[in-house]
Amino acid sequence: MVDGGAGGRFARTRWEPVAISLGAIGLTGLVGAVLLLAGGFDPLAAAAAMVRGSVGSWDVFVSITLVRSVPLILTGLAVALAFRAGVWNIGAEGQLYAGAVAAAGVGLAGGGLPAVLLVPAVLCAALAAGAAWAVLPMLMRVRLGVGEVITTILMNFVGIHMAAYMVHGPLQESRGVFPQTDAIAEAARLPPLLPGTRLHVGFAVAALLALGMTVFLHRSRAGFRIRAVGASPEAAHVSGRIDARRVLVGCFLVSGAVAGLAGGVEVAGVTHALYEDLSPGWGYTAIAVALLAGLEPLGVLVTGLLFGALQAGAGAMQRDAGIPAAWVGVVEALVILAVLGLDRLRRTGGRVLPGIRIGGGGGA
Amino acid sequence: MTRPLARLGGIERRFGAVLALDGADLEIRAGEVHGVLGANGAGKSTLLNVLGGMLAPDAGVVEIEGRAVRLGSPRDAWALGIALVHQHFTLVPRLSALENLALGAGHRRGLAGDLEKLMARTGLRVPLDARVEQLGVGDRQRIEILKALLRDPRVLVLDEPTAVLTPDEVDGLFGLLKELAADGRAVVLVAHKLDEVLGVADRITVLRNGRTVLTGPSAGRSVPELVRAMVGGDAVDPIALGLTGVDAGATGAMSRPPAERGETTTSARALHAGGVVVRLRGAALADRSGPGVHGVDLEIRRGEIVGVAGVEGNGQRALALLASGRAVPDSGSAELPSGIGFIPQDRSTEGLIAEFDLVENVGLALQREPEYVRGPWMRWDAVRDAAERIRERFEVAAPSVTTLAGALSGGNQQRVIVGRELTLARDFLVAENPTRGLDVAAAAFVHAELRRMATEGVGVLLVSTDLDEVLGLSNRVYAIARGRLHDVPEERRTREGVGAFMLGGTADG
Amino acid sequence: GGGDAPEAEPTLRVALLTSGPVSDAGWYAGAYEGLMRIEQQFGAQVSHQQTATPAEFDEAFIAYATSGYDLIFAHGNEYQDAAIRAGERFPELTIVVSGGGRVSGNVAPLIFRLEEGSYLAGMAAAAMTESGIVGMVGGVEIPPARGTFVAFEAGARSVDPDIEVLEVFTGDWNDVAAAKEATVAQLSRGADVVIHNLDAASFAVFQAVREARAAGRTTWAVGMNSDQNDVAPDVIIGSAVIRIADAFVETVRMWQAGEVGGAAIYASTRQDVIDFVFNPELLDRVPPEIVQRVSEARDMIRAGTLDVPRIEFVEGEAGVR
Amino acid sequence: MTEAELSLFLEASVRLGIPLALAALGETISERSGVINIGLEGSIIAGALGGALGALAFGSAGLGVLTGAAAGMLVAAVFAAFAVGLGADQIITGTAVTLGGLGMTGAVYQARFGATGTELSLPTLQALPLPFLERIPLVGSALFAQAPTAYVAYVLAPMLWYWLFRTPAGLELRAVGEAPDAAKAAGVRVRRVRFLATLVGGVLAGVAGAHLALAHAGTFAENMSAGKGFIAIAVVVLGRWNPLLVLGAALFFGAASALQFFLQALGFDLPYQLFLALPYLLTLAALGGWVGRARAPAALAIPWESE
Ligand SMILES: Nc1ncnc2c1ncn2[C@@H]1O[C@H](COP(=O)(O)OP(=O)(O)OP(=O)(O)O)[C@@H](O)[C@H]1O
Ligand SMILES: Nc1ncnc2c1ncn2[C@@H]1O[C@H](COP(=O)(O)OP(=O)(O)OP(=O)(O)O)[C@@H](O)[C@H]1O
Ligand SMILES: [Mg+2]
Ligand SMILES: [Mg+2]
Repeated sequence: MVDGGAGGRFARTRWEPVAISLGAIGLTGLVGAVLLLAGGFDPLAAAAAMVRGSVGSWDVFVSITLVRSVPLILTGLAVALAFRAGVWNIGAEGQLYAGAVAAAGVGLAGGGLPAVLLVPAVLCAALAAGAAWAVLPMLMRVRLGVGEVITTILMNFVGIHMAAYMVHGPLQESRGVFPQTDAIAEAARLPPLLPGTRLHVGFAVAALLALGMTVFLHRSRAGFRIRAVGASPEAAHVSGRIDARRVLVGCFLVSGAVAGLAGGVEVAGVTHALYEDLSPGWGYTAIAVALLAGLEPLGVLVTGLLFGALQAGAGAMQRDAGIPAAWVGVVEALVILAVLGLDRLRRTGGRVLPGIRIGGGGGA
Repeated sequence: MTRPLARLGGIERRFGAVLALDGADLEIRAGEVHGVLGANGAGKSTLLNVLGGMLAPDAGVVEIEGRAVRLGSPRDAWALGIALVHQHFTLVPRLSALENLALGAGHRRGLAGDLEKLMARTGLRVPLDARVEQLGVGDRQRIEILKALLRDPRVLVLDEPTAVLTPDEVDGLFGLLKELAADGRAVVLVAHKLDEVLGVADRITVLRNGRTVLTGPSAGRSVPELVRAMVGGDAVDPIALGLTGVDAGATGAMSRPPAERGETTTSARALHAGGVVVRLRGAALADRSGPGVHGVDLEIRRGEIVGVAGVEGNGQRALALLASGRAVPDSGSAELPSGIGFIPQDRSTEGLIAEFDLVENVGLALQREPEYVRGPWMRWDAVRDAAERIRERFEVAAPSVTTLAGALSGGNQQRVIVGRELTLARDFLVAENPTRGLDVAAAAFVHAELRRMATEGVGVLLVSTDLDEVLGLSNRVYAIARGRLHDVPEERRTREGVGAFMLGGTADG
Repeated sequence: GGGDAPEAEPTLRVALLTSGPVSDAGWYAGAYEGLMRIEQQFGAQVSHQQTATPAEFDEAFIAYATSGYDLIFAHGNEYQDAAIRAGERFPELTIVVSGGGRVSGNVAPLIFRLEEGSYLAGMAAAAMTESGIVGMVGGVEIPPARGTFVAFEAGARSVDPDIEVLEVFTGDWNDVAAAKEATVAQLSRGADVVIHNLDAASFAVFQAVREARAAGRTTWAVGMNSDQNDVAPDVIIGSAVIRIADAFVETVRMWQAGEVGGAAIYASTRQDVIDFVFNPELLDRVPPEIVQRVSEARDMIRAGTLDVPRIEFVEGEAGVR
Repeated sequence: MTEAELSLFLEASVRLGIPLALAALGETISERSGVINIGLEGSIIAGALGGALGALAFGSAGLGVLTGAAAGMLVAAVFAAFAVGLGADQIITGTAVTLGGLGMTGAVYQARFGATGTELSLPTLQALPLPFLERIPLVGSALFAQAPTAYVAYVLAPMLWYWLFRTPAGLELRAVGEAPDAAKAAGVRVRRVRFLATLVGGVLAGVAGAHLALAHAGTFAENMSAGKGFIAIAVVVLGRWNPLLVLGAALFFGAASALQFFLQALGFDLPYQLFLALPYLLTLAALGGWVGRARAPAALAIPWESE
């Protein structure tokens, strides 16, 4: 057992998420097969395509699955950190868009700069923008006691429309024709992690962040205080003399920043320009990613990869097995439900998945 | 009465690793008050929860009037005339007292009317329209009891109902229980104050480690005998037993000499020379739930135990928060030392984090101590050692230090907190109802520890609703009423005397 | 799925990318029909993927290219950048980007001159309006959509120079509630003929017009993208149609003749890909001379003697003419 | 705006508010029992498709609403089986159910009408003006010349309010949402209550979806629910978990949404994306302004296990 206090409500070995995920895939296979047959599709072909398209070859795994998992891992980490502190930040989606807009802005403006300066600048801009997008809900929580679940959801919609406005207005491509920005400067783009693949250093950033966050949460005093406040603000204050409000504010902003980073990394690492509909709802999927990982950062790395593989395989299901996109949503849902089901059945006493505590509402 | 009204036989119940009940028996006859005794964690609540339909036993039989029954839910129990008053409150904080009483009472006309009658008859009065979250523990306990009585039960089961009631209320309640028994019902009562139990119970049952070790008439039984049955050893702490009028210093052979330092019987008075360690001047603090405190002038010297007696909800909370440095005074000043320990009254929500293990719960307080951190990092190894020490010295009944705090019985939870806070209390210790819900041995142990701290020159502020505790331990005594402290002069330090001071200022019962 | 045709000569492999469901009975559905026709007529092996995000664009191109597809229809301007990237990486591959704006050796925009259809629609609308106000409800404001509205306006003015034209964008091709309210708002501003440039949400436009009709007003709608005349035969006077499937089939022919790449492909009334078709059930309500003028105008456009205003957005071509 | 325009604006507000109101009223019930159903979106889209198919099959929009309600309930039952029955995390379950709901409806729609869909035109719910009431100046036509489903919402709000706050059953439901263990100790069947409350939420979400398809659009389109499930959840908070206020909040949000189209139609030349963000900004303002410390049910979203 690495860390003395790692136990508590989230005590679980690092590999449990993997085990659960594997079992879940099997279970999903069954239900999914039945449904697909009913829909008149060939489950075996679908499964084969799924595997081929996610882990079929080293190149596919690296260039598609890993690339897909980056925003999921980053937003998942953002959500995990917030939830650990009892901050129910459902706003990763909006914060992601804010980060993407900022990254695109800096990436376009900073044309002259060398990569060593511009890349960090782009990522910092994304972090700052993500945090900024969390400020309003944070203030409403600590000053007015308005629960952040709803305010962050609302900020998501605002963020999406804000990004849309940007690509139609201030940041629109120089020809002023299409709803997108110009390509950001070469020097602003994330270098490839493995040359010859699409995998960019953003993945390394995400992995290191997950590692660092695990150590931080379980080994550092600040991390322990965060967990304490998340588990019981009263006890944290009375027995730990911890200033719950400071922890809450800090985690809210950092969570927003990390979600913003996800957007920045996506723009600087993959799309190299800002478009409408940049995210298919990563910010929401992230909640499932984080909770399935038991809010353990390293677990998020695993579940993020699982979802990345899932989505990569989904694309292949359409291309190679002719399964319509609608069905893909069904399959993804099945996987999540199967993971949940297994998790509950495997569990003997003591929740493994923490219940997100919206109850009690605002009062910081 | 030959045939028992209710009988539980060979009940077993396991919680994960813990075997809470290991073939316990309980036999309840009509017309009796039946006392159930046992150390913390003995299985009393578990057994009564089985009788109340809250818990399904893993094995064993439940018979009502000789008929084997299955109690799948509280509803089943009520149907058979069994009503349970839980040890831990089972009220909905944001609903009014009336709504809580109506809950589960089903469609019922004139509920308020019935309640008025009931309150009049039993003398248990509660403000029906107040939201429960705004009420003190006393009121909450009364609501719980009324809730049970509303069902007009044949078997009334009360799990530690007296802990938070004033002496008068306790007497009132016991009178009521006797009446109920008198008209052919049965009452099952759990309490840790053996003299209380012996006073009211016709028969008793003693549990130890989930087994019934003694059962029979209470007549002619002595406290030490019961203690021996409960804990095996013979811990006799007059204060904890509620034998009144004891002198703090002299008596009180402790359950066990504190580990490292040898036996110490030095009276705390010896150290009166000690310098002032805490100074509150005109301190005031508002408090949402309760009157708060105002104009508090209080000096505590090293080596003395200052007791504050009072009826629940007269500002004890605010006083404790001020003195422990958890809150800064709205007005006035508070000079506090650095090494403060605080034993809060609400162990489950304020003292411990249920889903953290013991190591983490110890770390919760120690993380402010330099020796348990290195730079930004926690020294978990050191914390773990501290937790181990506490577990051994304070005899916490937990499989290991990685047990979740939530899985401990109330008594054992309290031991963890006391152990933890004593290590912090280098200069000053605030103890808020430190023995509430503790069994005799545990209470005796806590009292001994408080005394030891004093003798080592630590100033102690003991805030308690337990008069015997305050009188028995304190060098100086205050009564708190409506948020004001009243110094109780030497000659008035008796149950009656202090009681007068307490009630003198109090508004609510 | 891709049914393998007998391996006489290497089978043609064609893929389609859409960023919306092909079940919209409109813009995307037309493309999917095209793909199916290609499968039948050329015995091609075909495949379709609905992409959700820009991140998937590159993925899809790479996946199709590496599994040996020859021709990819990317049905929307949003694909253009990824198409150029893929085109550079896979020289063998040919990509046709519907409504795209960027050209390279093996990437060609497929531009539908829907303006020509909506110009004719504008003429019809001007003839039908009594209030002298016509409305336009759009989804996302992109050049092709703006273009159709510009042309619609011009067509209307060619009949009634001082006609008033209202314009609203809902920001979503498929949000029926938004489309409905936008239409109601315009009807309430006095518009009595409404044209749309929407996807599935277009049904809500017709619904709103129907309800206004039920409330006693004489109101009309104009179909767009596909022949929607029988969706609401009671209110749609006609539809400006794109025969996407025809255009795709024609494009494959051009590709086989090695004529695709390096320049934009224009599909217009000339190839009959674009047209305006009156709703036969309401033909009697339309002034005959307008039917006449519309068909004359169509011929002039075909002949190139009538110049329909449009928004150019392909690289190298000037802005609005 | 002229008075005519104002009343038209009010009509639009109500039209846009009604589906939200229906879904939010249902969600109010399930949240009061401690269950937050993020899967609401799935129930709404299922209700839309169910409504469309039913209306086609029976040739009656009225019956369509019933089938829509059934479809919404079906989706909610899946959610409840996991979130209530298995005690799985409600947020994850909801996410999955939304994904699955959107996917399954698309799949069924394509299976029924072919891959490229079809130009459905359905029997629609005609507006049903109420005599006299409709003539009330300004608000009359806005409130009382609506589709029948609107009146369902009007009637339901006060009924649910009374049921929640004035009946023993309502008391039990609130107790379950505040303190399930206490409720159980008081003999309330916690799981059953939560299960049924969730189903009720699904039924109303289904009706909301049917309203979208049959009263609003007169057709079905994939993803036509367009995020209304999330907005409905926000509306519940804005309405402080009180059915009457929730109805008001839904209409408020409807007005905020209607505003954008009128400002556009009135020719205000702001980028429309800003108009689109308007409702959410106004809601944020409202939350900050008056909702203040409205507290969610204490046990909201916390899985509950007996013993
Ligand atoms: N929900 C639970 N989960 C795990 N262990 C439990 C639970 N409830 C009780 N236990 C364990 O069962 C044993 C008996 O607990 P119980 O509460 O019945 O003791 P008790 O006699 O009531 O103690 P006390 O006098 O402190 O109330 C204890 O060891 C306790 O740790
Ligand atoms: N896994 C499940 N799947 C579907 N429905 C369920 C499931 N579990 C419970 N239910 C529904 O909830 C109702 C009550 O379930 P159950 O009796 O287990 O809990 P409860 O009695 O309400 O709570 P308690 O056990 O605390 O009294 C069942 O009758 C059933 O309708
Ligand atoms: Mg007990
Ligand atoms: Mg049950």
